[in-house]
Amino acid sequence: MTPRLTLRAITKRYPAVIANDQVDLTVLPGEIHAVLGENGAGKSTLMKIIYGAVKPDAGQMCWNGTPTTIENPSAARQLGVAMVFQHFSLFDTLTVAENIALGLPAGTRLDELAQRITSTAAEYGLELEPQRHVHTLSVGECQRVEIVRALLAKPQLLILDEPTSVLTPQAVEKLFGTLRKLAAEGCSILYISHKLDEIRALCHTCTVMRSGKVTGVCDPRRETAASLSRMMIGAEPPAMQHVDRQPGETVLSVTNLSLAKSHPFATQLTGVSFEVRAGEILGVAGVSGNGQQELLAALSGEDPRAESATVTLHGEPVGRMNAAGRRARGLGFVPEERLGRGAVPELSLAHNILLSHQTSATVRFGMVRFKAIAEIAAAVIRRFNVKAAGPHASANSLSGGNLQKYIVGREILRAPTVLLVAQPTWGVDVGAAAQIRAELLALRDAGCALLIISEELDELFEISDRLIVIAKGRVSPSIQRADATIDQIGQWMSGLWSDVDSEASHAQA
Amino acid sequence: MDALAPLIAASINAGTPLLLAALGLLINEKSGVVNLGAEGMMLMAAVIGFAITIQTGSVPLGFAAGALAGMLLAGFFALMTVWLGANQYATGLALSLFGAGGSAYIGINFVGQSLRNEKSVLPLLGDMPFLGVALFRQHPMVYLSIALCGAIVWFLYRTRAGLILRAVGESPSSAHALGYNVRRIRLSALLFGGACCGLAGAFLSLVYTPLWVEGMVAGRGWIALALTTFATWRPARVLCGAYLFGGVTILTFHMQGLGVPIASQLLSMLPYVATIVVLVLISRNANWIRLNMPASLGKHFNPNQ
Amino acid sequence: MLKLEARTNPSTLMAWLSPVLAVLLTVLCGALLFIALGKNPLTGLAVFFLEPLKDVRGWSEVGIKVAPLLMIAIGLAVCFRANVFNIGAEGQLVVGAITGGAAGLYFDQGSGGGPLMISVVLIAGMLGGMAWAAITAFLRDRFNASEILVSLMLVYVAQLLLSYLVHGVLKDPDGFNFPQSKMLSDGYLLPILVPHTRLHVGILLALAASVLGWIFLSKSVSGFRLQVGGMAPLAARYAGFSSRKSLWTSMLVCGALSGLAGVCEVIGPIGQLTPSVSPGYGFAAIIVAYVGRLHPVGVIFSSFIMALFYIGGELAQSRLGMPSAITGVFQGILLFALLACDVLIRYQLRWRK
Amino acid sequence: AEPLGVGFVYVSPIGDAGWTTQHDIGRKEMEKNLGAKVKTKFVENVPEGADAERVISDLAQQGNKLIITTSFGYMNPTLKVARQFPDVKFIHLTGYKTAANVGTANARFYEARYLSGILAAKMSTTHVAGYVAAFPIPEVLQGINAFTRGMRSVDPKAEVKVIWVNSWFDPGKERDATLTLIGQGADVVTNHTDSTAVMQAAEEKGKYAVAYHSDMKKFGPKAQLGAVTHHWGAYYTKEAQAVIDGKWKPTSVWGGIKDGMVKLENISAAVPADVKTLLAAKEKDIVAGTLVPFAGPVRDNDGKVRLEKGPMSDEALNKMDYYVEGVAGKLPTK
Ligand SMILES: Nc1ncnc2c1ncn2[C@@H]1O[C@H](COP(=O)(O)OP(=O)(O)OP(=O)(O)O)[C@@H](O)[C@H]1O
Ligand SMILES: Nc1ncnc2c1ncn2[C@@H]1O[C@H](COP(=O)(O)OP(=O)(O)OP(=O)(O)O)[C@@H](O)[C@H]1O
Ligand SMILES: [Mg+2]
Ligand SMILES: [Mg+2]
Repeated sequence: MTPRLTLRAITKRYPAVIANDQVDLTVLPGEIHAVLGENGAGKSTLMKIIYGAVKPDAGQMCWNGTPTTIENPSAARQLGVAMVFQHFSLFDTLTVAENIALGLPAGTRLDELAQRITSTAAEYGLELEPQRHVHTLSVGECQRVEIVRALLAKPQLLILDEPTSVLTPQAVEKLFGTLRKLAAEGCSILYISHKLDEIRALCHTCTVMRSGKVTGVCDPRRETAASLSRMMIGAEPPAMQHVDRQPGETVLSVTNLSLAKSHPFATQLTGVSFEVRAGEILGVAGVSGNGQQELLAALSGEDPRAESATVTLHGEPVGRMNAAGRRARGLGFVPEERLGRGAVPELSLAHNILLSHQTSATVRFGMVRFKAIAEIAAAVIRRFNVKAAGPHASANSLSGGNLQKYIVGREILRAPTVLLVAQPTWGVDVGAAAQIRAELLALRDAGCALLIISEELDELFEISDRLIVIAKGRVSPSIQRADATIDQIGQWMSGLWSDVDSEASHAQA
Repeated sequence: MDALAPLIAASINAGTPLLLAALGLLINEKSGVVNLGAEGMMLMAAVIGFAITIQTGSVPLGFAAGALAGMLLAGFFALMTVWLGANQYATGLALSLFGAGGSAYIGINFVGQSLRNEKSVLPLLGDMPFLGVALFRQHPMVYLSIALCGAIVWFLYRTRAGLILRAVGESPSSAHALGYNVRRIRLSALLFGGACCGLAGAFLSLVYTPLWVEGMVAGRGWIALALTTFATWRPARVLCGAYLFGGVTILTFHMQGLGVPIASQLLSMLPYVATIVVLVLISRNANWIRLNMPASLGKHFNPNQ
Repeated sequence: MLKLEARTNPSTLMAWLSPVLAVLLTVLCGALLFIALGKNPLTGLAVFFLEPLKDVRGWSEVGIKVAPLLMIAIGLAVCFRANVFNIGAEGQLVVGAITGGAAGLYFDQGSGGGPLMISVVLIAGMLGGMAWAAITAFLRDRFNASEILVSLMLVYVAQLLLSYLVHGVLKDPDGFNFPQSKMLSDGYLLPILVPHTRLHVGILLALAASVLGWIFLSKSVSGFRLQVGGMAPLAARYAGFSSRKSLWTSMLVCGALSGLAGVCEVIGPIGQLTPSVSPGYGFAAIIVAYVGRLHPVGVIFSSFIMALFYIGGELAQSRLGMPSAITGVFQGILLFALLACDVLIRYQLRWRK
Repeated sequence: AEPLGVGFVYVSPIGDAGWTTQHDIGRKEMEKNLGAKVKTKFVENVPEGADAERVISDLAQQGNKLIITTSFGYMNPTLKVARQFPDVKFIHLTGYKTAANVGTANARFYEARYLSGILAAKMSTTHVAGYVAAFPIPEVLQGINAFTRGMRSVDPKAEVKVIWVNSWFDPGKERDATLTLIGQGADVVTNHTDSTAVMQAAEEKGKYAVAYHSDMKKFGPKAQLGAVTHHWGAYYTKEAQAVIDGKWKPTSVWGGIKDGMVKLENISAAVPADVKTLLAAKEKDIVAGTLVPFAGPVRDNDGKVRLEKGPMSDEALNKMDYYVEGVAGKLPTK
């Protein structure tokens, strides 16, 4: 059988890294082919090269047996390559139909298109309303738009870059059904992920990448998680030590917090209640875009619009207090965006200390004590093994993982009594992720109350003591991690929890 | 009634340069680029259009030269901001300051010269009793600008190119990922905007005054920028806004002629104060702005990152 | 072929070198301009850049121009660093001139005055500038109205207001209805620094403002907060720095300094309120602020360059018969040259086949 | 001997019509009259304000012994520089302050305005004239009032509408103002501003206009009825000669038609002969002093009597701050 796509020795260099180093890849017709690799391994870069969005520095590409160079995405689409990006390429203020039209060849007629959308969507079980504006859709629906857009192009090769990170486990199952149907019709699928069990459940072939290089090609159905992991990171996943502790008294409590949208694309919070106790980690699961951002902003004080009494810190109502005020009362916060929110890119690491350390040690008579902040920065760098040129290196000179360690370290060094963490290990390599999780656990053991929001269920199951789920701006009752199953949490993630459960939680509290 | 028709005619005439410029800026901004250099482009186009017309005696050539001058400056602006990533606001300001200085310099030999203002009356329509005076005795450019407004409505909401333009302004990174050349689209939008500002400037020096005077654009470029916000980036509202502002300007004179006892300086403040008031009324609702404003407005996009 | 290549890290060297390059480039363009006008470029440049500095009087005249430019540019540096695009400093200057001048006229009974009264007048000017800036800040804060457009519209309003007042209540009663106020008496005029010149203490105020501005921006926490708000608004929110506060602080600082510049013109070289008090210092100071890298010490140099452009342009007109618009051209070219040179901070030039 | 250096400071570019143009014509005439005895220098477009002082003193420092500053805003700067250069003579135009080495000069524009009012009234069919004016200062008000009195002297029904544009030179506004006035029924317009926009607008609309400062036939071949102009060559020659002779004294000259400083000239061919004759007769009366534009009774447009009888004193003229009967509306700034 002629392979649908063959890549030979593809190389792509960026100023600081070789993203793809002599990569070979073969995809057969009708094959679901996984590309596995940890963050930064070069998966997305490779896919963008296939799709013509990035030009390789070297290497050849064959399409259905003929050597080809793909100049740009529209050339790729003409060949029959379709791609669903890791970060959606949708336009919020346009309608679903317009969004889809933009991904189809010129000359597509909008009026007929609506018809085609509805029929294709129905065929693959992906319901969509063509006239709705994208900003009114949930994340899962957005992904459907992306997939339908790809399908309408009648692709011979469909590339999906980490499609499941925004889906509930149940929705993942449904997606897999669609993909299997497509593959059965002869469409090749390139499926990018770093989740081992997904790949083992779905894919026929798997190419594993590590720091830009291919480290193995295998049939995932015949491999174990451990063997795949070895190919992926050169080691088995580090095991976490999680010892149960008896939590202390409630430190942060949220009672019936409701918050209107601050902008049209935001999620409204409705009747959110939970509490976090000293010495425990409360994990918040949920598909992204279900109110995590808004909840965090209301808790951290970035959004001080909440009713004062709905958020209390050590018993004190703080709903209307800004971030600095709450910080002074023991709150710490690690946001998910590191550059631009957790740190100012252009400023030095030392100056970035000042974002959260404004104490008599760092500020005197309204003047900054430069020596003091440099010392704190140096301490963070030392204790958390941050790879940086020193306290005077600018924040944007650090790699993502190192900056994450720096920010987490900066917050931990303040010895907070409550720490909010969003996506603690996003885009961080396995070693660093393990280190960060260990530090968070140590903080818990020291009696801090932690609230961790993550889209990675595995991670939450690993480090949380209790779990809650956020969906459509509401929060589920909490459940002890030991009592929770992936299935149940998955169900909750689509907003389906019964009132019985919540009454149970009241009884428990 | 007799006084009303000329008042309407004058308002339309005064609104036309605003309309032309604001339509161009609207297309700019739909692609996600703010060009604060509108005032400078208009000044340069005004002087160059005037110079060419004085030399050649041809008004259309003057308009063409003005549009070309605007495009040239806009092209330079595009190079700086779209390709080299310079701050759009700073570059636009530089363009405005440069246009002010440069046009004064070029215009030295043209100060005090003047053109004949050609009367233009539409056949038949122009002789209608009231409407004839009010609407149909304008310079052809006035009708052209209205047609342009219609064309832009059609372009933006009925054509694929318009859809792509809106998409680029909304999310350049998504558009790039779908294979659209964001830089080239922004360049075309900027060039179009430059041409429109050029026509507006040339209209001022060739039709409106018709003279060249240093600084003769007198803040109209800035008002045009405000108009795009005022219109929440909709062409039809730009049209209304432009005529409204033209009307306010003319009204201040009209009130004086009628002997309204308000100091003329205070009356002259009206168009500027009106701009502020309207800006406040429109911007007050942040959600409204956010839903209508091209989301990438003012932000640099680098396709290689 | 010469090619631009992105640098991995922005070059610090170029960040400092770029303003110098920009000035040199402007001088080069100037020389070309002189050639285009059929003048000897060397004589032209000498008249433009050396003639103003050939004696004490020349230096003092440059100093007179440096004072307002420097004051305003510091205010603008604070604004721009906070990402507040206040481009209406000219209006704040005019209103400062009005309130300061009006205070002077009110207290001035033909005699008296002295340091205390002068301070009162200066403060009145600063308050006027602040009030005018506060309108923009308020509309931005409360109604989200673009400060760029509002502040600019207010320039036109301020100028008309000044015209209204000097034709009305502030008109010299013995001035045959001409639109200007009476002359302020000597006790209300800024003391002269160098005898037989017009150089007044305004320049010292400006230098003091630049030192204070430097301490504020580089040393104080408030300055830090303000700049974080400008560089990364989300980070400022994260840290709990109020963006409203930086909006208000920066606008009021800039208003006060622009107002000060205005009143210093009135009780300095002009000595009375006239329908026009500034040849566009508020706009020129935008260029000064950028060329000075938005740094309170950097703007000392750039305001000097800009003042030189003004006087040089005037001399080029009277000595060589050059058009007076040349000053504006030089100003525009300088800012463009700076923006172009700034590209080299992020890119490098490479020779490629 | 060395030629006398004469420096001129102009407020706007010279251009080819307008206030500065007329002064530059005067400068050239002086040069022609005195030949090698003088050497002139001018700086144009000098802003009124702090910068004027430097320009004036720079001219003085360069050795010019007579300096003529041609705008009201230069008054105080001129006096300040004059104090520093006691051996340099200064003439300031349109101001009122003098000093040992500072003289002043101005022209009685209103005399020619009065004549142009008669001309306008004779040619108007609507009895309404429009007047585009810059700022409500006495000089401008004298013009408006004289024009109105001129009109009323031959047409008691005549009315003058005024629009202030708040600028000496803003063609856009001047044009809009003119169109507004025409829209409001004026069929003759005139202006006290500096551009040709009013004339052009009148030409375009097929109405009449009286030019000011310079002849503007080129801009309104059909529209221009005549031009109220001012002339400085003879005066400048006389003053320069006095400096050369060492006989210069600071004087305050306020010359009118008699002195040749103002004229109503270039009367259009469209004007009937009898009107031309009438104008010539009136002009003769003014020269003879038998006709004074502001002679009692002068009533303002509120009906208040401002002057019972006899000619108005120069002081009262210089303080004029009202509209006379026949001008529509209220003078706003009060
Ligand atoms: N435009 C770019 N400029 C510089 N470096 C880049 C660029 N794009 C990617 N890189 C770098 O190339 C490497 C590979 O990135 P890539 O996005 O392909 O990784 P990935 O395997 O998709 O990771 P993830 O799982 O996080 O999506 C990373 O180190 C990344 O920082
Ligand atoms: N888009 C980009 N443009 C320019 N430089 C980049 C880009 N992305 C990453 N870099 C640089 O490449 C280097 C590697 O960054 P990256 O975030 O990919 O690290 P990484 O290999 O993923 O490491 P870590 O696991 O710590 O995140 C850093 O110095 C970073 O500044
Ligand atoms: Mg990474
Ligand atoms: Mg990726």
